[in-house]
Amino acid sequence: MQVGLVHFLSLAAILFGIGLYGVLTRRNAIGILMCIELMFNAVNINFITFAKFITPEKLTGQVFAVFVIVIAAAEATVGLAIVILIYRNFKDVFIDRMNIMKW
Amino acid sequence: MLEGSTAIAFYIIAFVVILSAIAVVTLKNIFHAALFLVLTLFAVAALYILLSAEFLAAVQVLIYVGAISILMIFAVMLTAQLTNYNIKQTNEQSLPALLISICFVAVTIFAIATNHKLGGFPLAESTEVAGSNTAHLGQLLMRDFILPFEVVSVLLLAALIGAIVIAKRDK
Amino acid sequence: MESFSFPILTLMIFIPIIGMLILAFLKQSQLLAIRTVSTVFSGIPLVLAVILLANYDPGGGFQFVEKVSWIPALNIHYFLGADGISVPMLMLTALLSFISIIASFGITHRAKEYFVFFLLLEVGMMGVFAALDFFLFYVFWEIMLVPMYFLIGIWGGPRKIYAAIKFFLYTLFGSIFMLVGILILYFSSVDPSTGAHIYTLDLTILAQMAQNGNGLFLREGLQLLVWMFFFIAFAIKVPVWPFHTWLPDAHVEAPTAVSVILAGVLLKMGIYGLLRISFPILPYGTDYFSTFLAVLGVIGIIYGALVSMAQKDLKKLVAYSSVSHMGYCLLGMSVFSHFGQEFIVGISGAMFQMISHGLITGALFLLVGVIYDRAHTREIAAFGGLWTKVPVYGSLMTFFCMASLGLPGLSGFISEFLVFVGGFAKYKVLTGIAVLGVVLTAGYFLRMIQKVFLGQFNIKWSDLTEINFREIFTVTPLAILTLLIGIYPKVLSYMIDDTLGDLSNSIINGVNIVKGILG
Amino acid sequence: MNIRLDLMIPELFLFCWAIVVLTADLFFIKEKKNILLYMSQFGFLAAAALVIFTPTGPYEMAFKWMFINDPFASFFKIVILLAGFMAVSSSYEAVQKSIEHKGEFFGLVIMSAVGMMFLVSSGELVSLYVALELSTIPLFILTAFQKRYLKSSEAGLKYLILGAFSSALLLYGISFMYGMTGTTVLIAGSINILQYSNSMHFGLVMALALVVAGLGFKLALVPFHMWAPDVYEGAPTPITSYLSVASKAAGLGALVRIIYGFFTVGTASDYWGLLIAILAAMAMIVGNVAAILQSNIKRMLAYSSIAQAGYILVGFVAASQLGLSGISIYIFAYLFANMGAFAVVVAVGHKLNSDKIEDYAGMARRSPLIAGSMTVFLLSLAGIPPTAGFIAKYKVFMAAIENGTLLWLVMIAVATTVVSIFYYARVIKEMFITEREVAANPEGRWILSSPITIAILVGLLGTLIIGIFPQPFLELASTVTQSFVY
Repeated sequence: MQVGLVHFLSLAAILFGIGLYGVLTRRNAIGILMCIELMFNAVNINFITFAKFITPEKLTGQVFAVFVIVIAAAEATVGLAIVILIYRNFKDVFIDRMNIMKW
Repeated sequence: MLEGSTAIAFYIIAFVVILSAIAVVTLKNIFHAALFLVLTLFAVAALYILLSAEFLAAVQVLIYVGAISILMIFAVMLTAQLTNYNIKQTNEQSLPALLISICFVAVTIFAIATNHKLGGFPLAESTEVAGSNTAHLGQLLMRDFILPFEVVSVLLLAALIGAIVIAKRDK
Repeated sequence: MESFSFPILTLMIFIPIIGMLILAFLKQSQLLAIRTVSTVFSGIPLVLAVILLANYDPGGGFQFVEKVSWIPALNIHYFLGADGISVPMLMLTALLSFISIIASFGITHRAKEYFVFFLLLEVGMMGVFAALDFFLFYVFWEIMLVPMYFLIGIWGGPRKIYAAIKFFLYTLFGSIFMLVGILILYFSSVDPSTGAHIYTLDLTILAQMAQNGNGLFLREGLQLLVWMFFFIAFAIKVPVWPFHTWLPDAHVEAPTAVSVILAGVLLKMGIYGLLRISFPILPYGTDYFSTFLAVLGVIGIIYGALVSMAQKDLKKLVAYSSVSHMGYCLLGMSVFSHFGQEFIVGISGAMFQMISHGLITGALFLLVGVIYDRAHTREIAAFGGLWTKVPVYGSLMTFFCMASLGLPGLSGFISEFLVFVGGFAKYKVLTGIAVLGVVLTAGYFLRMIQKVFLGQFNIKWSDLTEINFREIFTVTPLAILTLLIGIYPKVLSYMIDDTLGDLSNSIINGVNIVKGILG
Repeated sequence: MNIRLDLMIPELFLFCWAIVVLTADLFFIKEKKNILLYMSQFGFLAAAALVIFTPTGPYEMAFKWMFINDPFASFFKIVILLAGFMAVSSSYEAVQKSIEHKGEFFGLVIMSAVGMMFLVSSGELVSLYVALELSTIPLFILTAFQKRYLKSSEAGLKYLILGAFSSALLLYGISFMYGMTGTTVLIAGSINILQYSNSMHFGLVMALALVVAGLGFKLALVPFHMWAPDVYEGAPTPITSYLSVASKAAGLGALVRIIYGFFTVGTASDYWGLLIAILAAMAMIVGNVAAILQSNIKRMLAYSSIAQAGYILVGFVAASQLGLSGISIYIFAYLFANMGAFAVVVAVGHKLNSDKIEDYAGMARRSPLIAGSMTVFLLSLAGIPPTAGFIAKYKVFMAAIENGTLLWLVMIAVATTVVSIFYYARVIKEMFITEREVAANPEGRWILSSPITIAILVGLLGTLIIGIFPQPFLELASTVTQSFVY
């Protein structure tokens, strides 16, 4: 039993796909943010896999993953701040209105 | 290539990642979904260890599990009275969304596999990560990637200011 | 080229802008000042046009040339010049603009804006007739759209907004095709003598290139495509049937003076564009489509005349008669073949028709405006026996109707005669049908005169006042010129004959070369 | 490694200036906070001046490929800074009325501009991504800045979610770009690909699709545009204008860097031309048709800017010197016209408390300056001479026709231009032709604050000067593209 590049990348693709499904179907803003975090994780798996299999001597992919994590944290913070603002001022988290697939 | 017990570990972790991720996107109770998100993130951290990225695994646990998910759970609980079980958490487009996602995954995996077969990924001869990878990473961040590092610090400052202004209760 | 150091064309084009600026500082209520300023600043171009005419040398090719590099990055020049085709048009534009300004003294609602837009319109019109760079031509062509949109939209009749936007969209639709054609031309242009790519939009160089047939300028199919692009733009402006549907709406809704400009100048731009651009630059395409042009022209003549007959509204009648009359221009121009002399006859017929239609129809619109101001209706059936009441008005109206239907001795006759002589050499059947149009024209004009001025006097109009001095003043110059050209056509033909001769030669060369190369 | 901090002086200055503005906020009492606006105006102008004096060239790099100060970057920086200047200038009324935290407002606008400046300068994926996020995260916050308006908060959240989602797509694509080349430097990557040019590059095409989708969301290209009207409507109007110009310009800069820098070799270059051409056609059609249906002027301008992005992409597809300089001049023209139009929307919105197009009725009487300027801006957006928009459209169409195979795209562009006249003319009609008096505004003439008047006048002058004397701007635009080789 061997596990190589393609296995990791496929796992990342599946995770990304699951996140995509969630973004398209969730109606709660927080729920969508959680699904987006799944997608970011898929991206990071990709980066770290490539860092190991393509450039083990340089680790650029790992550096990239660090930045992605930090920025994901910043985005989540701002997003939740807005959610809280909306909840406090308007008593609502847009369960009905946050709908990505609304064209 | 990973072989033997690490390969088995990969499959177990992959199984956990996929199942818990599916739980995150499908569970009706948003609080439970958030808990499964934590599980997914832990599993991904384990995956990082398999990929000899110990530092990243630690970062994953500290920032993702420790900060982001907790923040999410906090927000979920704060708005809990609105997120009761009677409200539907998904829209009516789950079927097209499912199709889109499955197509996306299929195409992506096909492209990856084909690309790999045709030699599109310039694989390194050895997958042994050189030296102590945490120290190496630190050097990279502080030397080659100092500019994005500084830009990210500006970004964090902006996000901080913004989050405070937005979430602050005005008189 | 004769050197004429004084930048007369630039002044003619841009002097109205000074008027606009002065107007901008006047108050809406200072009607007298507004009128004076606009009269003066449309009068100066008229004076300049007379000077232009006096200094014009018929055999001298392009004169009064001004060429300054404008956008070197795109090889575009500020390039003005006038030849036998543009000088009469500039004269006509200056005259009709001046007359229209005077005829607009009745406008009191938002008068300041009205005259600002009118002067801007004059800038665009003058520019189109003087530009010798295609880019510049296009810029002026488009500049006219905006003031025209406002003039119809603000001061028009009940359906003004519909008419204004319809005019805008139609014309823009055409001109944007022209833009694509311009760009294709730009990339196809080569040096006339060496055949190397030069990327120019200089109309004189482009024409020369076509005449030399250098490097088979524009591949055959592309030339036809570009020709169609230009044709759509010009045909909408003319308007050629079936692109004419904007015209009745615009004419009926527009205020009197705007109708005058529309009929007298704007419609001519289409014909002018064909003569200035399509014919010399795309001779092969013109030859290829000449029968098509003739057929559309004849359809226009007959269709316009028939629809005119059915009109109950005086202004609509005149508007549709324009469609019919512009058909003569097309027919005259389409005599496009190796018979050199007939071509010149036909095309000078078209030139004559442009000028005389501008004079006559302009005057007719003014006169329709005169009666509308008094009666507040334009319905033909509402009048009757007006001759006894307003004899001066009646005789002026009759005079111009006679001119329009081609009474010998007046300018309309000359132009139609030339068109038929030229046309008969190539299209015997079509010209025969077109002659029928003259009969129809006579029919609807005579019927109109009979219904309005003769017969039982409608006592409803017993306090109708006679045409006043200002109104007579506006139509008199038009009447004199109509008569002058009718009696002594050489006043016009001496200006245009040489230019048309050159044009004809160059086109025949161009066609023969292309045909020779294509086998 | 050569660290040329002198190349980054404008960015460093602007960041410090953001801190200065944030700090100054503490020292001014509520009534004096207008000073912050003037300070921000100064900051943008000073930074623009610094950009002009900073050495530029294809190899003027600091931190290797992470910061390239080529003429292309300088040009986009000028655009971004001018857009920032005009957005700040037009925010006077909005800030007075509905913005609580003024220092943070201006500070975040400036920081976002810093991010955009880094974005257009980066030739490396890590710095590109980080800069992209620095430019957008402050915008999420700024969109939600009118805390008392539900629409604003809703728009902020929607923008954030779409922004994060598109970042994920973009990053996924970037990860494959990295995986296939082993480097995050764009130029080095494209060289590495050449070594494997015998393969079919499935991964490359997939990466391309993901990157285009990710950036497509940021640029509001059809079909990734559905967030734009809601966000444009909900955001404070000055921020809307900033979004529609600065962030679009910066995103476009990033798209040019990635596509022209990376995807120019191998089989991928065969695909992106058609892909982007289709995106351009869809943007022009959908944007223009949807704009007709709008009754809110902000939404109308949102759809109009979706369409404008389509016209810019026409120049992009041409993939030539002419095309790139066409893009540059188009952005410049779009900057003045769109910022000007939004400044007018701010002014009118402030006076009438309405963004409805029908409430523009009779504007010509109330303020000839506003009505006349708005007319010029709209005509420029529609591409009628003698405005900047005409020169820009001319240049872009020119590039596409030179290409030879894009006549179909030009015909679509031309046809949709005619459609666009329909809705632009509707606003002009309301302002000039409709004579219904609006009771909400009994006062006769309007007097505007000086900053917003400056914004409108800058827009007006820019639009007319580029329209009538385009030569220097065309020269500038052609120097911009010299660092790209085809």
